[in-house]
Amino acid sequence: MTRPDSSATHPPHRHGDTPVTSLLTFLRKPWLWAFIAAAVTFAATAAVTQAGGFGLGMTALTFAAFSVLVGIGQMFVITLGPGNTDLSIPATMTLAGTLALKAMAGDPALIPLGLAIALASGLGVGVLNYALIRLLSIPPIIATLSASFLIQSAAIWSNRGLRVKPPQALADFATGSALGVPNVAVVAVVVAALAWVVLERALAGRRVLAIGQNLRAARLAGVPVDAVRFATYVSCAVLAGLAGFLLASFSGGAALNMGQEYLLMSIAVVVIGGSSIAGGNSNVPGIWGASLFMFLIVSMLNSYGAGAGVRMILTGVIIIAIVAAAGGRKVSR
Amino acid sequence: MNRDQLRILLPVVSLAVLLAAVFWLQPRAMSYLGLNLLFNLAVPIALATVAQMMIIMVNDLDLSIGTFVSFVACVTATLVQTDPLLGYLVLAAGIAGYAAVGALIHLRNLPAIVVTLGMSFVWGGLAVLILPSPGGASPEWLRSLMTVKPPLVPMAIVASVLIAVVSHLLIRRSSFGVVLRGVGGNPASVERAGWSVLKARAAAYALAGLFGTLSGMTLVGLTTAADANIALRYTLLSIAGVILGGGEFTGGRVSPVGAVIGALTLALASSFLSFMRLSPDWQIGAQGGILILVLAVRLLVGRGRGRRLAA
Amino acid sequence: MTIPPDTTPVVALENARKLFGAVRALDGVTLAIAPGECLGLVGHNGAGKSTLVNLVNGGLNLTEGTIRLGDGAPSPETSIAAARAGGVRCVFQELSLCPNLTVTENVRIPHRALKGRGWRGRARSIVAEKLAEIFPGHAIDPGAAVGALSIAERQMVEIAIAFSVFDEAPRLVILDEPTSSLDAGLAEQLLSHVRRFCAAGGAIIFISHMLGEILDIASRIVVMKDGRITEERARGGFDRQGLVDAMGHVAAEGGGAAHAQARDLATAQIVIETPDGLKARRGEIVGLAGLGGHGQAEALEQICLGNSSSWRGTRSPKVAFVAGDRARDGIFPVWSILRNATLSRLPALTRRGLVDAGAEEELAADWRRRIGIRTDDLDNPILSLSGGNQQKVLFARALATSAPVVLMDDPMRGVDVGTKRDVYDMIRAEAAGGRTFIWYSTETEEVCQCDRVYVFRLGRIAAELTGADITEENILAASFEMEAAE
Amino acid sequence: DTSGKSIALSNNYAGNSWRQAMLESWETVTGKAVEDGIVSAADAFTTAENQATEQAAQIQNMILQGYDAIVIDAASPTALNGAVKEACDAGIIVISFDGIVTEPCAWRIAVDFREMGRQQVEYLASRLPGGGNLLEIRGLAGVFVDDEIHAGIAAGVQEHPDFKISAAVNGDWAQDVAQKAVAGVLPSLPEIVGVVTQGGDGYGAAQAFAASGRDMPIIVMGNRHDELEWWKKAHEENGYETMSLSIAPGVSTLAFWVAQQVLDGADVPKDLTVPFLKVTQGDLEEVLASTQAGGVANVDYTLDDAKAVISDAAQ
Ligand SMILES: Nc1ncnc2c1ncn2[C@@H]1O[C@H](COP(=O)(O)OP(=O)(O)OP(=O)(O)O)[C@@H](O)[C@H]1O
Ligand SMILES: Nc1ncnc2c1ncn2[C@@H]1O[C@H](COP(=O)(O)OP(=O)(O)OP(=O)(O)O)[C@@H](O)[C@H]1O
Ligand SMILES: [Mg+2]
Ligand SMILES: [Mg+2]
Repeated sequence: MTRPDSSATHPPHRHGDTPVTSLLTFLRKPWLWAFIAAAVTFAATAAVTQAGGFGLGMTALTFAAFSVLVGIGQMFVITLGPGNTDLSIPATMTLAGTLALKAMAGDPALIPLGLAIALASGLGVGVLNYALIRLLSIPPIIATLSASFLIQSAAIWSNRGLRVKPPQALADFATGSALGVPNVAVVAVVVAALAWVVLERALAGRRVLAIGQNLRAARLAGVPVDAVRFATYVSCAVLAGLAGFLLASFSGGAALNMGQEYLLMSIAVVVIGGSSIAGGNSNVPGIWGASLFMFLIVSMLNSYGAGAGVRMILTGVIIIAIVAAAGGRKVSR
Repeated sequence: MNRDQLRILLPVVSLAVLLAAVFWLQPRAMSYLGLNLLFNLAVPIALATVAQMMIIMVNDLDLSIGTFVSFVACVTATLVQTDPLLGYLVLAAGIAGYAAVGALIHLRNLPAIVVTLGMSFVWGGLAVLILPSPGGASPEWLRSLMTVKPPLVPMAIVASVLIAVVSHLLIRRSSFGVVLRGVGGNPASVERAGWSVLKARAAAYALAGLFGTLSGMTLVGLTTAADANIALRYTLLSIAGVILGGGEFTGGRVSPVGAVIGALTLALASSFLSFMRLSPDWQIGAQGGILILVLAVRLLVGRGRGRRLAA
Repeated sequence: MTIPPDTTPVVALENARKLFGAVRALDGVTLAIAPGECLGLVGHNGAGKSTLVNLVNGGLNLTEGTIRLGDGAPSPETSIAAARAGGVRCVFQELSLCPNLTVTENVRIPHRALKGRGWRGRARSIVAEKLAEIFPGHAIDPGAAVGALSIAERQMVEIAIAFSVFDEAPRLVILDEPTSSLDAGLAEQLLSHVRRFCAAGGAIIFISHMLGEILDIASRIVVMKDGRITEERARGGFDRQGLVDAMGHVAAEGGGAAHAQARDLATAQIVIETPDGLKARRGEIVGLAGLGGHGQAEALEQICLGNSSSWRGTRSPKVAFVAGDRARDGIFPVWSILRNATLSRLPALTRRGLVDAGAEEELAADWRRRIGIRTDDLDNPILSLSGGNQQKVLFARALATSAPVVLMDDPMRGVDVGTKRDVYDMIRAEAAGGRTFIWYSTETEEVCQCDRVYVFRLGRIAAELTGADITEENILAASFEMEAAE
Repeated sequence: DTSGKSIALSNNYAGNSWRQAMLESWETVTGKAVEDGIVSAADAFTTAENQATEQAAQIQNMILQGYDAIVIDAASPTALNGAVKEACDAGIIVISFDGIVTEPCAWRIAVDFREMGRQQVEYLASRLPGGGNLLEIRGLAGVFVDDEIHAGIAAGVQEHPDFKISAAVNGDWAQDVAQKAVAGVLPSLPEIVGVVTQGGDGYGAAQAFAASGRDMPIIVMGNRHDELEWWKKAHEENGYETMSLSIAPGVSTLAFWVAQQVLDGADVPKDLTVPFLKVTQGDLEEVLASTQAGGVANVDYTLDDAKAVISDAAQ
């Protein structure tokens, strides 16, 4: 028993905080580190930009939006507790983008149909994932990995990799902005706000958090654990479908290798954002911070002319440093 | 039959069934040369799987083993070849790096998945720095070691058995391995008996680094050259191998022999698929399908232990 | 003091204090154990017995005071290694074997010297010998994985490992509730071994809630209360009642039993009926008794799972559950007290999917008052509460629901006497209002308050007792399948 | 006579339009060849992930399956050498194309990727005699094609010192990744006059430039349908001109015919080169018209094309 006991060292919270203690509580917010890191990289990049930081900021918001969408889904899955991770996000994005764009075939009138197809393919993937996990008791990591191979094949089979152009109106929406804020960022903010409400205010979010801390206790306390876990995997896949739909529209068509970088990205933004991989402790704002950071760190290193190798090493070191600084799970089970 | 025996019997049976199917589809595989061709690339995978098993043994998960093996391959194909002393020093430093990661994870109580995810970027970056474009060459002794033709039994089989036996002795038989597995089973009890769980975890990680290093070296011996992305796939492959081999993600329940068999099964599964001559569209999907199939069988049989809630 | 003047104590604690934050687990304990002595340690739940054990064996450091091992110097610091070198061995209250290792391999964990060629063979023969010596006629295969053994077998293994001799012989063996999962025959075998061990000059600290055992085996009895030693007498200094009084236990008042008999429930509607023959009527308090680990917890779990769905949540659940193994079955460690308390009631406080935060706070505040959760803020983390107060939160969680049946899995662990009374009253009042309670308890006096009792043995119902038949003797008899007790 | 011979295609990656077009060309051309009885079988195999180790195992399986020739688009020029050597030792003809292998016993149908890079700078120099700042979009780090094209570009810049590579980003040969990387680095860049690319990333770069509101530089394209279409539109709107170049996916069919020729006993030199497919302003309309919507500009090769390439190389 060499480690300090957590419950013993936890100072009781008092009312009437002094400014100092409220600052300290603020500093303990897990999402803070992600935003600090994003701000620092932003400043470092903006320092070498000609036009000041505005353009960079808008670009960062645009691309962070995609990471946010998949990151939120992944966050809910990870919140379900150790071992829960969805590795099928990239394949789902590809499938959703491919099917939707093929169905719309460039016709603006079919945009609602395309969106519906994208979301439905997400739904299908979610059902498949949870069926593998629950009915065949395959560990989630391997279940979603295996599913991703099947989904990838389905995407190849459906369109053989042809890039169908999105309807112009949709492409304009995806690349455009309203009042200076990129539309995709608006979508991601809305989704994030909804996710925040679900996580912090809704019964469903409370149940997800409970399962993540102690599945057994949650079941005994009357939480319908299967329904909640099912809904979580489905929402993650549906969000991936939405992200795939938007990304395909944004980049002028779905490609078979479209979502690949979101495999690790979706996990990284969740944990850098301050959610505990051990489950039961999540936050939505951190995902925005982490997504901005993950985009800006690459921009920064690119702007400073770092090669691929140095860039990767620094990215890795910084991820570890942030996680180590934010500290591990304070409360042990 | 008890659970432990089942745990090892199932992988053996699935390997045997798969092997029979392969022989049936492709009788030519039933020969010295055929077996070697079927299995020789499974040797580095088996080593990587054993490495992953060391981490799973202490209830962690390593997302960096694939990039680490790639890194080792790059070092082996370049530095070890041109400047052996420096090369081996770098390899030793890699193992020390693994131990340090284990210690960091324990000391700061960090989630292993995240730290090893970060490390996967680090190893990948180092690999790209060492070998920006594919190339290098295998040290001569390694090449001849990996292409040696022992009498009667092909190298791939000899090597697999050797890996299984050595890791079995180390993890299942030695008094040292017992403590390491104890950390996975009940860390509090190991700590209460006066062991340093910190050291034990670092040791498990160092062992993972060692087996990862061997994996990268044998890989270079087989392929004769390296590139920075050569073994990325090993990360997920090794996790699947451990699980196929009867290991569990938590509780220190791992089997080195099972892990090696799991790796061979995975290698054989993709051969089986190519002998089936599926349409290219569905070749990728079939790999997912076969993974599901093998795991489903394992868990259907394992159902017997009741429907208790997972704690 | 009973220490013979010329004998150096194996371990001596001087004014030992141990604080966990604000909790005084040990509050100035002075104690020495001499060779050949068998020290019986008794005290209520949370009295500090296990903490004392952990100090002696080096697992915890003293907050204040000193500890001395053998003829060493008194020191404020201690370590597991030092304690082991001093010949201190320990059998912990909660089993501490590695379930994934075999019996032989588990021997290796505490015995660091056990290595090199042939260690397995040595370990195997020594542990097999020890098992045969302590528990003649046992049927444990040293090659079996511990996870596959029954609780009693695991306890036997742990005891045998503690008494085994490898490098240095054990001089002091601490047994923390070693008989709680052994049947009478095995317990008697253990007691005889303890006698032999002490006769050969070994020292024992024997902790048990089974006072008969303590009175039988101990050469000296120490009573602890709230972290202090309140009384200490040599063998023969206590009789059973004296010991109970010294522990500060509410002696069985009989109020509960009277209450049980006063009610007639024969015509009440049956609300729970299981295939194993367990029945519960509306407004009834049903007790589950028997030795720990004989299937009571599993039966409760089955009832709970069978009467709730993992697919459909509901505002009006059929059953609510109060966990005894808090960490495993009850607590959500990241959450605040408030969230822990309201989880089961939450569906009823939800409008259009959103939780009504005001109503939630109100509910929690209400229960905090009713059940007396001692905290200054319900937003504090649940783990900042003492164990007993955590347990109250779990009670609040279950009682706050509208469930007609409440399942309780040994729920009084770590709950202090005063609160226990309050909870008993609350249960009675709720039962009078028509709620059904199914209550597994390890404390016989709690079981004796029930309207009907099922005694479990080896996973099955061994006896059903009602009314006046509910007595400690009858329960013990059914638990051990003996004719009549003592 | 090769009517009894069987040929296998070993492909390491199917995750982009180029590879899909390549597989499709293979299917159409070899399907007909099998029907015509020129060879007995021509099966295509693809691995799940873009990994040399997996492809090496695949080649070893092909040895076991008894193919007479193996046609390879390799994940790595060197990491398959072990498996390729084993195939040669088993008497199997090995032909590599696009991603070639360095093992001497194999044939190589190479695209001069270096030249591809160099010509991009050459073209820019012809359009922009005053030079200026260039943005380089690279492929996947650590892959052979990336390194070769990069080396060609570097050589080109050395020849034309008025140009300066002011930034290089990795686009991983994917539209969305390229778009993201370019968008991220643009704010920090001075005025960019030209973008040198590796194929599949031009459209993404154009999108990023358009979004930033900067002047559109000359972006060298990579023959993707969307790139050509964008180019055509820009040309119609404001006279935008550029060029486009890439290796035609149908090169797999050339490799097939070469394999057939080798099996037939023809004397084929080990090193063959295939010209890359270059699109200029002049033939943009024509190429665009013949390119499948969403696909890549492509050519299916015939036996005669193969014979021509062989005799060219023999001289
Ligand atoms: N790690 C800890 N952190 C905080 N408080 C603790 C800790 N361990 C013990 N305590 C508290 O110290 C007091 C003494 O606990 P201890 O386990 O010694 O009781 P015990 O006498 O062994 O009880 P039981 O009969 O239930 O085993 C209790 O109030 C308990 O809640
Ligand atoms: N991930 C990859 N790994 C190895 N080689 C690749 C990869 N991607 C493309 N190539 C190779 O690079 C060359 C150019 O193809 P390219 O990458 O441009 O297709 P693509 O641009 O990704 O297709 P699209 O963007 O239209 O889907 C070809 O030799 C192709 O085989
Ligand atoms: Mg107790
Ligand atoms: Mg205790």
